[in-house]
Formats: sequence, C-alpha cells, structure tokens
Amino acid sequence: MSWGLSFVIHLIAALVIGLAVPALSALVFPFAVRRLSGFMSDRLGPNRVGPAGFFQPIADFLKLLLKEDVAPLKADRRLFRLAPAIAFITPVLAVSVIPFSKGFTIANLNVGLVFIVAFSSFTVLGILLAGWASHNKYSLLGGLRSVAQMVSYEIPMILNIIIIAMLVGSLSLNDVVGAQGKIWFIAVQPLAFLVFIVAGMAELNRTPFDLPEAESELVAGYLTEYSGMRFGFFYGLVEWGNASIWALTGATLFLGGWRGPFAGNPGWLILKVLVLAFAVIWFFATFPRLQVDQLMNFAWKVLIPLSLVNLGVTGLLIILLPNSFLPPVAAFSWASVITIILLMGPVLRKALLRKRLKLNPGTELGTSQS
Amino acid sequence: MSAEPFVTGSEEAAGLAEELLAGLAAEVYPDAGRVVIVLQPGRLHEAALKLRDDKQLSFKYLSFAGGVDHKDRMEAIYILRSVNHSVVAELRAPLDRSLPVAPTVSDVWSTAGWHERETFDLLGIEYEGHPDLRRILTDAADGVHPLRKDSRPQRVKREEWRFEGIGAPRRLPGEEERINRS
Amino acid sequence: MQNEPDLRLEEMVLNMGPQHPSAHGVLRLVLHLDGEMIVSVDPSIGYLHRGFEKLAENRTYLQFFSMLSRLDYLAGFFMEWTYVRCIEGLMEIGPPPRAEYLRVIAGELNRIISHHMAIGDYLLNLGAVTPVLWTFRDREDVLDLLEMLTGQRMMYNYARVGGVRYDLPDGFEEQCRKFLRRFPVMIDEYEQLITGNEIFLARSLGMGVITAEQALDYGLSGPNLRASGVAMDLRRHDPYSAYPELDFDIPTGASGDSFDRYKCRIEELRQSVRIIEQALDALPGGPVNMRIPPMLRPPAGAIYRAVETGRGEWGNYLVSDGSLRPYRLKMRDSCFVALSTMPKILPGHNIADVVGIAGSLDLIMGAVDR
Amino acid sequence: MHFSTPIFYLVSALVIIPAVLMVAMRNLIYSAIAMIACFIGVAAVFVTLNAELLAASQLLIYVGAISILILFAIMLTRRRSGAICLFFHRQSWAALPAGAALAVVLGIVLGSARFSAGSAPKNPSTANLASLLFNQYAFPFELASLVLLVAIVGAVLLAMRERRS
Repeated sequence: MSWGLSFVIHLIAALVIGLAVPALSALVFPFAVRRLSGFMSDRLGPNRVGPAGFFQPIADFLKLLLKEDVAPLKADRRLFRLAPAIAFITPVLAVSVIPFSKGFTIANLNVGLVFIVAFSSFTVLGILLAGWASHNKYSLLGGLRSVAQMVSYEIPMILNIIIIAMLVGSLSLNDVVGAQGKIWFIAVQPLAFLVFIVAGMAELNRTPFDLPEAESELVAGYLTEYSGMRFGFFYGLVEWGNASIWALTGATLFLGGWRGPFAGNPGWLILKVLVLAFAVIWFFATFPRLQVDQLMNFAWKVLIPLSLVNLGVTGLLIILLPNSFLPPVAAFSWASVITIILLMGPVLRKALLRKRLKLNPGTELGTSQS
Repeated sequence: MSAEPFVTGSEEAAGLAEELLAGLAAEVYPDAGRVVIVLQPGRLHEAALKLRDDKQLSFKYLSFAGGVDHKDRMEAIYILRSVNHSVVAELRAPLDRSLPVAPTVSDVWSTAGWHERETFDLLGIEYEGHPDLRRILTDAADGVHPLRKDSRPQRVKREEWRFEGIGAPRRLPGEEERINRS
Repeated sequence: MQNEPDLRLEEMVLNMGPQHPSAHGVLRLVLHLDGEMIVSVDPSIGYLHRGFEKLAENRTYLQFFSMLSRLDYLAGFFMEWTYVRCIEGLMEIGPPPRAEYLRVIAGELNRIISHHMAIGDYLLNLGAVTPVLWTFRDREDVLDLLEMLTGQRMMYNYARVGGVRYDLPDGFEEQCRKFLRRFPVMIDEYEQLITGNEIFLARSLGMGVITAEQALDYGLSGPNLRASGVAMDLRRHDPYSAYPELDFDIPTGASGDSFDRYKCRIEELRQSVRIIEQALDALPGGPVNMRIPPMLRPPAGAIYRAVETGRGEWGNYLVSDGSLRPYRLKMRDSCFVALSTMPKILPGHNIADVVGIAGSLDLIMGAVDR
Repeated sequence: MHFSTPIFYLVSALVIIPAVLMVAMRNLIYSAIAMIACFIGVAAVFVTLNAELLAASQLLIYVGAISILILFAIMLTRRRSGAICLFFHRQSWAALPAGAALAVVLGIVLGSARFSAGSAPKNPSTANLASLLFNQYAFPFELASLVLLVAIVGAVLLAMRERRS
C-alpha cells in the first residue's frame, strides 16, 4: 500500500472518530443532564419526544440548525464566526490520542499525555475570542473569567497527570493503560484522582466552577450573543465534547482505560466515561457556584500546593523504592485523602466564621426580645 | 437594653413629644394608635434630630417620607417608629404649595434619601441639601409631578433616540464612562 | 504615581438589567467595575411603575381593591390586609374574631410562599439549580391550599372590609394539617442540601454585611432587619389581628450578612407552621364578615397601618376626605428600602455578589415600583 | 521518500503565510490570531520532524499560555475593535536595519551549520531530553527560571502599586 493511501485512510478514520465522539456526547449528555438533574430536583425533564424523551436532543439539534444565526451589528463578524470552530478543535484532536482498546489508538504518540493538555488550549482561545468578538460586556467578562480559570486550573491538572506519568514511567497513554493491569491508579493515587476531578470541573466550566457562563450574573457569559448552530457548537459540541475528553482521560489515567472483566474492549471505557459524566451531572444538581476570587484562591492556594506535595512525595518514594513504590504511594495518598475529607469542612467553616466576625463583631442593641 | 422606661401608649408619647418639641411643633395629638406632630414651618430638621436622639421616644427608624397635596397647601409626611416602643409618630411639615421646599432629613435617617427622591418625583417637593435629588420612578416625565392634584395626563416628551444596533450603548445623563485615574 | 497618560485605567460601566436573568423583574443596576470589583452602584428603578398611588385616587375604595395583590405579586394577601386595616381603622370597626384568625392563616401561608421564592431565588442566583425547584414543589402545595381558601392562586381578593370573603371550605383544615405535618421535614431537607454546603457558606458568610445601626438607619424591615440582630417584628412590635393571642418566636441573626438573612427566612418558615397550627386549633366560631355599607365612605382623616409581610413592613398611609375615593394613598414598601441600601453595601464586592446580595435581600420589583 | 517529507515542506511553506500576515495585519487582534496560527504551524513542523514532545510543548506554552496572555492584554486595554495600527510609521525606519542585522546573523548561522540528513533520531526519547535538561544544562535552565521569577515578582509589584494608588 502506498503511503499516500494509508495516510488518507488514517486521516478519514481519525476525522470520523474525532467528530463522532463530540457529536455523540452532544446528543447524549445534555439529555442525560436534563433527565438526571430533573430526577434529582424532583421534576420530570424532557419526556415528550420519543420514548422517555429520548429524541429530545435530536429535536433540539434540528431547532438549533434551523434557527437564524444572528450576529450583533457591532461584533467582529469574522472572529465571531471563527471562535466556535477554533474551540471545536480541542475535542476533535484530543480524541486521537485516547486508546480505545488494545492496539486501537488513532495516533499512538509517545507523548499523548502532553498532547491532551496541549490541545485544551484551543478551547481557551475559542472562548476568549468569542467573548471579545461579541462586543458585549457580559461576553467579555465571561471570556476573561474563563481564560483566567482555565489557565489556572490547567496547572494542577498537569501536575496530576505528571504524577501518573511518573508512576508509569512513560507519557504514552497506551503504556498508562498497560501499567494498570493489576491495579487501577485510582487505588494508588486517590488524591491525584480527586484533584483531577476538581480541576476538570473547572477546565470544563461546569458547576461549581461555571463562572464563565454564570447565567445569574453574566447572562450566559461568552455565549450571550450566540444563537442557532453557533450556540449549538459551543454548548453541545465543544462543552460536552470536552467533557467526554475529560472523562476519557480520567478513565484512562485512573480507572484502567479499556480494561475490564471479560476481555478489555471499548465498552468498558464507555461505561467508565458515563460514570464520570454522572459525577458532572451530580455536581450540577447539588452545588452553588463559587466566586471568582474564591475560585482563584482555591486553585493557587489549595490545589497547586496539594498537587506539588503529592508530586514531591510520590517522586521521592519512586526514587527511594524503585521496585516496590506502589504500596507506600498508595498509603500516602489514601492518608492524605482521608485527612482532607475529615479536616477541610471544619477548617473552612472556621475560617469563614472568623472572617465574618471580623467584618461585623456583633453589635449589641436595645431590642425588645419576645 | 436601655434602662429608660418604654413609652406605653400614644397619649404618653404625645405628652413626651409635646414637651420635647416645645416651640417647634404647632400641634401634637394622639390619633388612632399614633402621635400626630404638626410642625411649625421651617423647623423640620431640628425636630427630626430631637425625635431621633431622645432617649425615651428614640424614633431611630423612619418608615417612610412622603407627602400629601392638600390643594391649598402641601404637607411633607414622615412616619417614625422606634425599636423601644410600638407608638408610631407622624410628622407633618406644612409647605408652601407654589414652591414646596423642605430641608432634607436624609442626614438624620439614611432611608429618607430614596423616599425623598420618590416624593420629589411624584409630588415635586424639593428637598434642600439632598445629596442626590434625581427623579426615581418616572425619569421620563420631565417637569410633571403626577401625584399633584392638578396634574393631568399628558404626553411625555421622550428624548430622541436612534437605534444603533445591538450593543450600541444608550447614554443617559451622568452615565458617561468615567476615567478613574490619570 | 506620576500622571502618565499611557497608564490610564478605565472603569467598566456594566448596565445590569432591566432585562437580566436575575433582575428580579426589571431592576436595572448601573455598576462601575474595577475588574470584577464593584466601585459604585446606582440602582435605577421605575421600569414597573404603574402609578398605583395615582390610580387609587381615581377609583372608589372597592374598585381599587382588586389591584392590590398586583403590587407584591408573590404574596398579595398582605397588601389587601393592610388596605382593609386602614379602612377599618378609619371607620373604627373591627372584623369578627374568626375573620382575624382566617386572615392570620392566609397571611402566614402567604409568608411561606414568599419565603419559598426568596430562598429558591437566592440560591438560583448563587448558581444552585435544585433548591429553587424543591421550594417550588412545596410552594405548589401552599398555592393549592390558598386556592381552596380564597379561590385564587395569586391575586386573592380574600380580605374584605370587616372580615374575609369566604369561610373555610370543607376539607381545608385536614389538608392544611397534612401539609403542616409534612412541611417541617421539607425544611430540614432544604437545610441538609444547602445550609451545610461549604460553597454556599463561602458565598454567603460575611457577604453584604449590614450592621444593626445601618439597618435601622436605612429603615430595613422584615428578615433583612432581623438578620442584623434587631428583633423587630410588627406582629409583636405593633401587634395586630390575632397575633397577640398566638405564640411564636422571632428568629434573629447576629451578623447581618447574606447567610443570616437566609437562615432567618428558614426559621420563619418553621414559625409560620407553628402559627398556622395554633390558629387552626384556636379558630373561633361565628361569622367571617360583617355588614358594611355598599358604598364605602370612611370619615375624613388620615391613618397609617402596617403589616409584617414576608419581606418586612408594608405600610399604607391613607388620607380620606370623606368622599368615595381615597384622597391620598401612600404605600410604604420594604423592598424599596432594601434596594436603597445597595449603593452602601455593594461596593467592594464582586459582580457575583451583586446577584447574591440582591437575592438575599429578596426584592420584588412589583412592590418597589408600585 | 517517506510520506512526511512533502508534508514537511508543505507545512513549512504554509507557516510563512500567517507569519507575514501577523506583521502586515493592521488590526492588533487579527495580528495576534495570525501569530497563533504561525505557532500552530511550527508545532505541525515539529510533528513532521517526529519531535512530538516539542510540538506538544509548543502548543502548550506558545498557544495555550503566551498568545492567550497577549490576547488577554490586548482585549483588556483596547476594548473597542482592537485599534487599527498604521502600516507605515516611524518605527519602520528603525526596523529596517534591525531586520537586516537579523537576516545577516541568521544567514551566517544557516551557512555555517552542517545539516546531515537522517542523523536525527526517529523517535527522540523524552528521557534523553530530560536528562540533558536536568544534568548538562541544569544551570542555564535554573537561570532561565530565575529570570522568569524576577519577571513575575516585578509584574506582581507593578500590579500591586497600581491598585494601591
């Protein structure tokens, strides 16, 4: 076979899978969010179109497709139109390094882990351009917020990916899955998994870090001026495509990738992705939203030091015990997770109450108590 | 809790207020659970301060500031409450209807700031010394004070405003983007 | 720093509202921002101004009646109650005791639905989607009860001069008691979801602090005032109707921050349950209204009557000249007052806190603009 | 000929277009976008050279961090439609000798370098790169981070003073 043909086949396969993953997630996830969060908040959710409302996303997709695509008069038209496309690069490209089953990766790069992180910068770029090009203050604020947030949370994300790379000794995702034959890394590094989930929520702009599109403050953030299919691009394909990528990465890094009982296959990977996606939806239905300064403080004062300590200790253990480092790493990680869970709530509450006391040290007043 | 005995009824409050406002009030009488204090012209601010700072009456809470147009005269009305007792005081300051000007009490009770803006808007009472006396509810009705008894419905002239597309800022007076530092 | 023309910093003017997801109707806030921090706020109201005070002067006492519940459209009964109290005070009549108890029941049910909206909306402003749906679910039960009692779910027209419109319908007491048994469990459920949540605490503790002096100076009332530590409740302070015979507590806060305002409302829900239970137990027999002349002509004079609504003191200052129409009707609204504190308390907070604090102050633009 | 060779030439040629556009565009934002496109093109060149780590780093650092910060700065300072710049202005006279000097230096470097085809490893190991960076070149590496640290502290200081005044 000539190299040209093999290249073309490769390209087509990559494009098909790269487009299928975000498209499928854009169809499945919004529906799942609406039904599941509906269930959590004691209501039905969409249940009219098709069996149990299952065709609702298709109806929504058609509606978005047929809607007029409006751009504000003073918007920068070219960038306004370009932005969703730029943001869409991330999920399409990032799929290519994910191993779907044994020996089935679109691009088996030896630095796949770095690539996944690197590709996410396109979403940041798209959102920033969308926010600026809309010529709307809410959009601009949303875009700026999102960039600050995504750039900040990329750091703990990368630090935790490095921890896994250190455990495996390779940056290739195939090696990562290969190393999890005996035990999944969630059991070895629960702390890294925890940080990965939290940082992932921030990277994806999901609750409780959904500030860039905080509908009660910024209307819809960078999405405010978008309508029709351009909105669909951002909301469906980019956002949920990225969620899929995040879940795929998480499943690969911590949950053993395509491994599972009865011969590993992509089915297991999909199941794990759905479990992680369920967490996203669960958070959405449960948490209020953080504030910008709190969000930044959390990244720089909690997550990054925590990840650095975890990285340092893990590295030290790997150097000291090059042959049997997994048990001590797991012991350290589990101990830290339990400490954090036990201590974080009370400590945080105490700090907040102290802050409140400082603001208003309780005024005594002649009041008629009943 | 202050050690002062609380006021128990509107008669007692009326007596106290009469004593307190000697020379300021023209008339003080209890009526339907409240004390009505009719002030002499021009003594509003002094009376307000005295009523607020008095230990026993302690009218620290202004329910609202409003006005009534009596066709022949105008009255500025203030309803006062106290944390200590349940008697409500009603301050009435008579004003000249052709040129209703009252001193502001927004420095006595901060809440008067917006209530006076509203009364200025609806009745045209001008409050002297008010830090920010703009219309509040009916910005567009220039020169019309709808709650005056002689005001008739009329066409409100609107500022000519051309639609410049979505996103074009509509500048209102006093809303220019301020340059903070230079 | 020297004056360097190149280093000018520009304040951003953000025009929040009147069309905005958390404008609580049509509130417009002109925000001057330094980054995300608020430098100054100028609330601009009047977008829902319908000229009620002028309309009252051009209608007979009874004609105006049907418009009252459009003021604070979430708890319309309080407006009717205040108005009939004014007319009854001028005419020096008092309704029969059974009517007073029915008014208390209707009033407390209104307080519950008002607080439901306040809590749900506040949390929606903070980005939590589930609480609002839970409070709406329970609000529905109360609206059913109110529909049984008054024939309407929103614009009740239940109060009458000298009594109330209808006596208790069959089955009301049973259904109401059923609701009162179930409701405290629901309140616990809200608290489990919200009150202990660290993100909610971070968003509400120490936010929008109003000291007791400030609160009195600004004439705040209702839960907003009590959250600052002033136990002033007109039901106790200036007792009316059947409240002197009922036993209930006045919950107060200590710090006057958003959290205290929220907590006061939650506690008031429990107190309302207590009050309704007692009112149902102690419901006296007898007629529910009295004969009044078909053309109301209250004697000339002026009167001020106020009712403690869910949002604070709603007062009517009614001047009668002995004719068929009110000479002057001035309505005192607590949301108007709460809104007027915003220029004082908002600077220094974030954009996110604008909606948070506005939500915790519980503003209803229908009542603010009148 | 391996299939990546024509792609390498193609990509290298394509990279020049955004590079020229970046200089020629009169809208600052568009310039920045062209610059980003140029960076991406360079990353693609690295991929065709089998230097995947370098490509990923290029994307991560230049596209993901540096250009975003530049855009951020432009958007914050010039909100309205990104200020049109003049194409010919006084700076172009100073740029001419500077550009000529750069061309000379680059020409000398390119002329003196010896390109040996096929000597590059097909799969440059990340481990080799790391050991080089942290052993042989540890001092320049640390020096570079020191310079960056100073820059960060300086930036923080400037921002702090701005807020205080």
